[in-house]
Order: sequence, then structure tokens, then C-alpha cells
Amino acid sequence: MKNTMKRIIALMAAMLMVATCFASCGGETNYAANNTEYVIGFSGPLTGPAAMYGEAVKNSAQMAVDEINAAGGLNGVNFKLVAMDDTHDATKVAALYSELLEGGMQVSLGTVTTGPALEFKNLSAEDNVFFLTPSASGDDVPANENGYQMCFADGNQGKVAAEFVNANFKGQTIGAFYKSDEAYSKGIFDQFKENLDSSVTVVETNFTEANTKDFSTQIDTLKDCKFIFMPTYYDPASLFMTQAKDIIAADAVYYGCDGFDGIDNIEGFDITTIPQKVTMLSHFNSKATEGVAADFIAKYTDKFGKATLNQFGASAYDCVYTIYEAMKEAIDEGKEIPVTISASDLCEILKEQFEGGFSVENRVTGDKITWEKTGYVNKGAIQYVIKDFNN
Amino acid sequence: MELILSTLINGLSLGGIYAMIALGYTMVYGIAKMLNFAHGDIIMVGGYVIYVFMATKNPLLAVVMAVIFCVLLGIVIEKVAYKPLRGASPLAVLITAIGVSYLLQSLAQIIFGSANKMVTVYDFGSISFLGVTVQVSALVTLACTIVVMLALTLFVKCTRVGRAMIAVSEDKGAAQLMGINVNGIITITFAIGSALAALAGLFYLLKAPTISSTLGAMPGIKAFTAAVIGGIGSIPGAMLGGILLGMVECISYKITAIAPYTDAIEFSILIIILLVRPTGFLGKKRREKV
Amino acid sequence: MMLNKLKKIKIKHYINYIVIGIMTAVFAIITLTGGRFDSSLLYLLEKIAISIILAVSLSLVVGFLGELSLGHAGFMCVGAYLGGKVSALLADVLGTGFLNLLISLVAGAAVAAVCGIIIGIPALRLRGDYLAIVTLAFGEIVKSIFQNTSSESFGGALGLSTPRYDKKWLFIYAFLIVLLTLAVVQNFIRSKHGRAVTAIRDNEIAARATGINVTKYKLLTFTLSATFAGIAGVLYSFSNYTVQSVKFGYNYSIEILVMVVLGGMGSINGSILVAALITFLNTKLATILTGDLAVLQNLIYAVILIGIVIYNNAPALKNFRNTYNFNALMKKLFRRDNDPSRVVDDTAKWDVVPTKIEMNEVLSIDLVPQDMQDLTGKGGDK
Amino acid sequence: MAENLILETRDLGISFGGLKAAQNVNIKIKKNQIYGLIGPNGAGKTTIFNLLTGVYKPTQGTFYLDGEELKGLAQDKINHKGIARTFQNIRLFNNMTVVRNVMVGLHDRPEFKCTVFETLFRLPRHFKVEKEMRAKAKELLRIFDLENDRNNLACNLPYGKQRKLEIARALATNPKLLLLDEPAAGMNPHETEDLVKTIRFIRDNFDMTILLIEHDMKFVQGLCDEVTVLNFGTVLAEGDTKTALSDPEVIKAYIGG
Repeated sequence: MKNTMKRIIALMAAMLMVATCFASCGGETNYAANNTEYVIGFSGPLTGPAAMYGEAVKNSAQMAVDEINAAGGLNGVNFKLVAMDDTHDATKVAALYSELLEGGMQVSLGTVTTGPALEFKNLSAEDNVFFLTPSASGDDVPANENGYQMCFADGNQGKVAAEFVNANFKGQTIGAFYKSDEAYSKGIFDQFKENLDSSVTVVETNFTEANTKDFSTQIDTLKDCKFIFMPTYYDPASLFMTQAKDIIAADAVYYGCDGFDGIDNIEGFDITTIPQKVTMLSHFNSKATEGVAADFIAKYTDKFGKATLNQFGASAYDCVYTIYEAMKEAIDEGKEIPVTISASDLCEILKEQFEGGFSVENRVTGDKITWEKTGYVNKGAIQYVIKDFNN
Repeated sequence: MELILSTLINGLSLGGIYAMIALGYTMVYGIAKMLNFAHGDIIMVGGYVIYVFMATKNPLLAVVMAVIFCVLLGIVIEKVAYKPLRGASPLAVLITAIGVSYLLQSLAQIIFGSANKMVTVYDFGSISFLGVTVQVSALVTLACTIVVMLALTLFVKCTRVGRAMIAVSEDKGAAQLMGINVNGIITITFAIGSALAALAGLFYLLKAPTISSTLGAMPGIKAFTAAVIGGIGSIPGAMLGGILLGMVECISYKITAIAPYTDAIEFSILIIILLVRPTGFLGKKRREKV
Repeated sequence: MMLNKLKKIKIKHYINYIVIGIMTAVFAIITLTGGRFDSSLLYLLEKIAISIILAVSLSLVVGFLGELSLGHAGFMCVGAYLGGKVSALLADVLGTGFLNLLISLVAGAAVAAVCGIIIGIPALRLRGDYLAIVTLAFGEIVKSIFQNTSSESFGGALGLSTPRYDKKWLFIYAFLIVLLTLAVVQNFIRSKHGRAVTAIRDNEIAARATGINVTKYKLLTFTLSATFAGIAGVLYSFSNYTVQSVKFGYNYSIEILVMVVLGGMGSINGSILVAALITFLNTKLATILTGDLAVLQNLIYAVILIGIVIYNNAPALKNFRNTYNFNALMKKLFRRDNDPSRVVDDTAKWDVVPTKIEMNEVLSIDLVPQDMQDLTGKGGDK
Repeated sequence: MAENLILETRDLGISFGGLKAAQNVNIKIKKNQIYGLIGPNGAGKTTIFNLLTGVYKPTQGTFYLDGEELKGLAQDKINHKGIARTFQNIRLFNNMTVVRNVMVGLHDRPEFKCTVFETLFRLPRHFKVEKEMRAKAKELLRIFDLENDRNNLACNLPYGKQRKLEIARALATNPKLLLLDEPAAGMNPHETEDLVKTIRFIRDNFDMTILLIEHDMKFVQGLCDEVTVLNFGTVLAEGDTKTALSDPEVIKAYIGG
């Protein structure tokens, strides 16, 4: 018995020692205290079905960081980009976020996709970390004070699409195809339907995660529609088009949102074999021949090829520059941003900038970009034709 | 009318695929008395083999290679993972099968990456009749399934090996005493099941030309549902169950209000059937010996 | 007298309480005295606690009742959504304090328990493979239903937003709940009722003939197991801002199953250790193994799973197992069981792999003339 | 006379599909009897046991234990009413210790009642019941000379001891009628002799009535007061052991022809 008591006490002491090693005393910890560069962090799907987006964001953001550093950084201080792979899985975000923060992240690009962003926005609000997401378009993503979007919010996309339909298809029947158990797809569709003119009839059909391969029933439902709204990612969309190419009328139009981006770059899928017209709502023209966008496209394809060139990357490129310019403006206004500034302090400074009507001009994804207090972006949308009718 | 016809054709072709997979399930279950959880993943392997050999632009070669590879894989899995456990508790065998399923999925993902791969095996085009446009591949799938089912029934009924299979499924011990090589029969069963899975992989690719490492997981479970509905161990039962499930799925997707719950509906059917009639429609009842 | 009583208590039985209890106490003391931990560590601890609760509760069904459940994540899902919803509703009235946690836990656990009863009913009629499939189907049904709810009720595709509990304290509560789980589960299995459950596992037919109410105990075990899965779900909703039902798919159920199997089915301590280890590794590997290598983790689990099961169950390896097992190895290392006069303590024999009656053995009608040798051998000497 | 009957079956029978496994079986067993149920293989002896213990529901007739009709009750209920059995192929709880096997048998005795709630919260009754159950189990094991094996796993016992343990477990449920399915199967003459003594001991000391299936005729003749001979599911002969066994029909059935 004595022995056991001794053992228990020894165990307790050992644990106390180990635990105290992990513990730190006092108030908030500044994980950036040892930074020698400004650290920008984000998490995105670097692998998995949505990897194309994560890669694009990572490449473009890195490109922007390299350019800024090559130009001397911010008053001589360089930037550093840290990317984490969340495989589009919201449950991984919390661990990755702490990893980022404890690794010294001071400002963030949030996450690439919406699902993980819903977790990220709250985690970052807890620690007061500023983020400007290039592509997580969920309506709730910028709900907290510390979050801003570079892309159009889903609701906004749905609204713009509905306005387009209201203007062009009054009194007609259109089709809609969406994924009922995905935040992005369902979110856009709900907004779309809400803003739709009552004279427009929607034939809607949906699919779920369990069946992302065989769309014959859905195609069958939509086969008489001349305009099909498809707020989905490119993967199911491309499958739908392949399976439907003979069934849906050749003069029908597929109308997608930013998830369509990259549909013309899928290995094994030749979009020119699809007779129908494919259009999407975008803020980036990947076939631009002049201006900043053309520069970006040239630089990007030169470095990473065409496969991952899409608006996610373009948006991320703009995000990094926006953050850089906001910090620069703050310094110009006399605020101090030391390299070891804590994420929370930097967040206060950036929030003040963004709330104070900060804007950037002549960027890849917009000529003049401003932000509302809610965190939503204000800029022009492009109706982008990926591919016209075949004949 | 049009609506009914097109739903019918879609349901039949999807049901054909389920039936094809369910045939493999049902044979293995009937003879080896185990739920081969990895069966669905053999479909995926077949799909990837087709994908690899489609580089030669020869669909026939790709399909033949897929069948051969899957048969070999099926035999290897049986020998390495299941045979040592013959006579062990069913729980242990089931867990191993789940392990094999996981193994195949993760191997595929390591080799081919996690992104979906598009692969067009052969474009049969489509035809129109009675105002309905159907993909020819759907009809091909259905025809093939029926042929395979008939062939299997004949094989089991009329050949020595087939009759030996029935004997093994009835009573392993007695079959052994009668001079039947039980292990050999089980191996043959796995080989046939895997070949069917490879074909199912082909039909899947004809239907939806994309492949990923989780391709077989859901169809696998659904096909098991089909096998149970039809009565596990019964070849016509698997066919019946597959077609039934395919129809249910297509009809459910057709009705927008319940479309999102299609999976839930299918699985509820499974649970209800198991509770009300655990032997399915065409299954035989067995009594426990005390 | 008192000392005598104390002596009778076997430390071995309480070692898991002691270790976890001390750990919790230590962390609580540090937190109380103003110490802070990195949020990554806190989050890891929360996850470990959740995993332990899940593994221990699943091992009740798999290890002790001997039935395979592939829908454990489904019960967790129910708990997470219901508990999360209750706490979100209560947050306006009560804030996110301890009272809220308590009420949500009770709510989540209760609903999960009801689901446990519902899924326990098939368990009475089915067993083995069929039951496994039914539980799997249940998990998928639950997932699919919550995925498609309206955004006002349970958030639908966006997931349910839940209040996150103060992370400084949540992990301590989580570990207190781990202790509670352990107490309930271990008290249950180390009682006459637990004995009845293991009897059903070992030989259901004999258990029935011995007067055990198999129906009652199967339902009870499923319900108990589901309840704690529900509690784990509520904790999950408290440790995250959103509950998204995709998480609770069949893969997650398998992950829990892996913990139980690797821990040695029927070994609570094994489950605890492996649950903690796997959760730790998963978190660490998630940042190390990036890219397509991330699957390597699954590959390794699969190989270990197959290996362990074959090693533990293959009839051909029986002799090998008896000479080279963990206990024999320990004995060799520590030589403490060599004294023949030492009576082996019979209350500690829980660490054995369950065996069920062989299916082949029972799947034929009673009337097959199976004992021919009796006629020729015994019948002769009358 | 009638009130002395422990078991009475009235036209008991069952058919599986078209197969009549047992039909019109009438057995009357008096208190404290050792009663034999014999017959060639496939005669339906074990089927009768399965009917009596509720494994199968009779499709014909009924049966009474101590004047109470038990037809249609669940297996555990029938056990509670007072019928316990052993199995032809031994069914022990292999991964549990010997003493625990017996304690499972004691599980539903009213004197060891203890609710789940009480055990979960470790109320005093839990400890009291556990202690008493263990003591009782040890007592039973002593009778069968298994006390020293009590902490071994049941599967590690030698064959003869496993048979004994199964009987001990059945006895632990405190039955009025004990059904033994081929208790002497696979035993050597010495063990069999030992078993005869044990069965007599049980009858005398536990005030027990015993119904047993056996092939070993010496064993039956030496032990049973009365027998029923079954063939093809029907009663061939019954009554006093010696008379029944010398019935020419019975001899014909056994020797064949």
C-alpha cells in the first residue's frame, strides 16, 4: 500500500512537471515575438478533389509575396507565406489554425473554400486575427469584424445570377442543378431562388455527396431547359455536361458561378466536345489580353503552367497586395507595425484601415475594389463565356 | 409516358450495375459465408486499370486487362487476408475485410492522387425512340448484366465446379468429405466475384466517365443492400434486388422534395427488409442448430 | 480494519482513473493558478478526451457484447447536433457556462440513447455481418438527414453553428466526463450485468439457456454505448464552432473501430491508450504528411488493422500466439508471475479477445445425422 | 399422483416444413426421478430438449412443469420457471473463468437481485450480492470438485471437467428439472462412473428431477428409473428402464432391420 501511494505521488509530480513545461503564465501570448518576416498564413485544399483551388491560391499568393519581397518588402521587412492543407475538410481547420497561429502568423488569407472558412472565421475572431479570404464565398464568412472577402459572397452571386435571369428569361422556364448537401452550392441556389422573378419557373434538381457520378435522372429532369443554372464546382459540372451532351438541347446555356472556374482545364475532359454554351460569373477574365490581368496571366502561366490558372489564384494575388498596401498606408499614416507585432495588434490596425473606406485600384480582379463594413467586397462582375456554342 | 419510360431506362441501367456488383457479393457471401467489404473497392481498382490501359486507346484491351488484374487481386486478397481467418469469428473476418477496403482505397489514392480522373472508355452515343433520348451505354449495361446473370446461373447449375459451389455453400464440412476442394472453390468464387466487379467498374465508367479512389465505396454498400433485398446467396435475387434499388434511386431523384434524402431512403429500405424479412425476397431460410 | 479493506482494493483496476484523474487535476491546478496552454495543446486534449469516450463506449458493444457497430459516429452526430442546438438556444439565456454544458450534455445523451434503443432493436434479430450493415446504414441515414435540414433548424449544408465553450476549461470538463464514462462503463462490466453481457458474447445460446435475458442486455448495452457516443458528440459541438454532418460518416466510425481493435477488443485500458495515441498521431501527421502522402496514414492503419486481426484470430497461429503474446512477454520481462503458489486474480481477466460461435457450426438444421460415429462406437456396447 | 408430476408433455411435437421432427410425445416425470430419453440418432431427442427449453416453439401439443404450462415462453423465462439444461456439444462461456461461468448461472436468482442502477453507482447491495454470489459459486464448484480450477478459463479445462462445469452452471440457476444432453459422451469408464455418482448426488442433495439423453446403455440402465424410447420423432416405448429396453421394437430400432 505504501508503495502504491509513493508511486501515485511520483506520477503526480512527474505529470506536474511535464504539464508546467507546456504552460505559460500571464496574459495573451505573442507567438510572433520571434518573427523576422511578416507571416501570412492560410489553409486550403492542397490535395483532394478541390486541390486545383488550393494550388492556385498557394502559387499566386507566393508569387505576390516574392514580388513584394523582390521590391524591398514593406520598409525593408520581407513577407513569408505559410500554407496548410485542409483538404476541404472543416474538421481539420482548428488544428491547422493553431499550428499557423503558434507558428507566428500575423495576418491571414483565411481559407480557400467555404466549409472550412465557417470554422476559421470564429477561431480567428477568438484570437483577433485579420483575414482577407480570396475565395471562401459563404455569406457568413465575413460575419465577424476581423474577416473580409475578396470574392463575391454566395448570396451576391445568387442575386446577380437571378437578376440576369429576370432580365433575360421573364416568363420562361429555366433549369437549376445544385448539390443539396454542400454549403457553397445550396447557399447560392437559395439566394438565387429568393431573388428570382415570380414569372420565371425553375425546374430544379439536385444531388448529394453520395452520388456525384451518375446524373442521368437529373439530366432527364432538365432535358427541356434552354438555360441551366449550375451553382456547383467544376467536377460534377463537367460530368453533368459529358453525360448530357446528347440529351440536353445543343442550344442550351450552362450558367455557373465561380465554382466553374477551371472547368476548361480538366485532364481527360475536353470542353470543346460539349455542344452547349458554358458561361460563368466571375471577377477575373482568364483570357484577358491587356492590363493587370494579362500581366498576371503571363507571369502565372510562365511559372506554373495553365493547369491551375483560375480566379482563385488571381484573387489570392490581389489579397496579398491588398494586405501589403493596407499595411503600407497605415505606416504612412504614422502607425507602427514592427515585424514582431502580434496578430491581434495588426488586426486592430487593418480593421481600422478597412472600415475607414480603404480601397485598391487597378487590380487583377477589379478596377476599383472597396469593402463594405460587413466585410463584403464591392467590385464589378464579369459575365465570362468559357465556351460558346459549337455551331 | 415519356417520363415513365426514361425513368424506367435510367433505373434499369443503374440497377444493372448494382445487380452486377450484388452478384459478386452474393456469390462470395453464399459460399465463403463472409461479407467481403472490399468488393466495392475492386470496382474502383478495375476502373483505374481501365484508366491506365486507356493510354493505349484500345478499350477492349483495357477491359480485358482490368478483368485479369481484378481476378488476380481478388485471389491474392482471399489468400492473404481471408484464408488465414477461415474458422475464426465472423467479427474478425469482417474487420479484416474493412481493413482491406481501406488499404485498397488508400493505395489507389497514393498511386493516382486524390483528384478525380476523367476517362472516356468508349462513346456509344445515344439513340432516340418514343420521344426519349437514351445513352446506348445504358442499354449495353442492362444487356450485359442479363447475359452475365444467365451465364452464372447456367454455370452454377450445369457445371461440375458450379455444383461443387452449391455443395460448399450448403455444408463446407460435408463437401470436404465428398472430396471437393473447398479452398479451391472459394478461390474460384472470389475470382468470379472480382471479374464481375471489374465489369461493374467498366459500366460505371461508361455511365459516368470519372474515377476516384472512393468510386466503389457507396455502390458497394448499395449493392450489398441490393443483395440483401433479393436474398443473399441467390443469383436471381441479386438481379432483382439490384434493379429494384436502381429504380427506387431514380424515382427518388426524380422527386425534388425527397431527392436529397435518397440515400436515407435506400438505407431505410435495407433496415426494414432486414427486420421484416432478413432472408430477402428469394433467400433461403436457415435455422440455427442448438 | 480500514487498512485491511484498503488492501483489498486492487490498484490495477483503478489505474486508469488514477492516471487520468491526476492528469486532470494537474492541468486544473495550473489553469486555476493562472497558467495558460497553447490552444493547439488544448484542442488536442479536447480531441483526445472525445476519442477516449468514443473508443470506450464502442468497446462496450464490440469488445464486450461481441457485435460490430459501424454506426458509432451516427450516434455521435445525433448528440452533436441535438446538444449543439440546445446549447445554441440556451446561450442567449444562460450564456455558455457550465449550466449550459450540463443541460446540453443531458439533452444530447438522451436523444442518442433513444437512437441506441432504436438501433438496438434490429440487434436483437440480427447479428454479425447483417447487424454491422444495419448500423452502417443508420449512420449514413443520420448523416444524410442532418445534411439536408433547413438552415433555420440544424443549419443544413452549412452546418450548425454552435457556441464554443471557453477553451481554458472545456478540456478539463471533457476529462471529467472521460472519468465518468470510465466509471459507468467499468462499473457496468465489472458487475453481474456485465458478466451477463460477456456471457452473451461468449455463447448466446448457452446464455439464453442459463436464463439470461438476452434482449434486455443487448438493448441495454447498445443504449449505454450510444449514450456516451452522444455525450462525445455534445463535447465535439462545444469544442467546435460548426457541426457539419459530413464529419460523421462511416470513415469516422471505422476510425473509432480501429482504436478499439488495436487496443485489444475488450480491453478498456488498451482502447484508452490507442485512442489517445491515434488522435495525437492524426493531429501531428496532418501537418507533417501533406499532399497525397496524407493517405499514407490510412494505409498504415489498414495494414496494422489487418495484421492485428489475423494475428489475434487466425486459427493456425494459435500456438504461436500463446507463446509470443504481450502477457507472456511481460511475464518474461518482469518474472513476477512465476510463483506457483500465487493465485491468479480472476477479476482481472478482461483482456481477452471475444470469440463468437462459428457461423458454420450453427447454420444447419438440427436433424442432419451429424454424429455417425456414435452409432457405430457407442451404440455397439449396449 | 398427479401433483407429484414435475414434467408432463401432452402430445408435444414440432414439424419443420413438412418434416415431423417429433410428434405426439407424451412424457411424465415424477419428482426426484432420473428419467432417460433414448433412441437412435435422428430420433428427435435433442429436439425434445429444444422444445422443453423454448429454443423451438412446439407446433403441436404443450407441456407443463410442476402443473404450470410453459409452452410459448422465451428461453430465459422457461429457465426462470425451473428448467435448466446442458448441451450435446459443450457450450461454456469459454473466455470467462470457471467461477464466473457459475456466477452467470446464479444471475437471475431472486436472492441475488441487484439493479443496473445499483451496480453503476456501486451501492452497498452490489458488493453484498457480488460477495454472496461468489461464495455460492464456490460452494457449487466444491461439489463438482472444480474449486481449484475456479480461476482458470473455462476453455482451458479438460473435457470431463467442462462437462461437470456445464452441469454446475445449469444447477446454479436453481431448476426444478435438469436436462442433461449426453452427459457421458466422450468420457472414459472411470469418468463415467464418477458422473453417475455426481448425478445421484445432485438428485439426492438438491432435491432434483433429472431428464437425460444418453447413448451409453449401461449408463442408462444403471442410472435411470424410467425411460422413453424415441424413434423417428415418435415414442416407441416407455416405462421402467429394464422393461422398456427389452421391448423387441426397441431392440429392432437399435440394431436396425
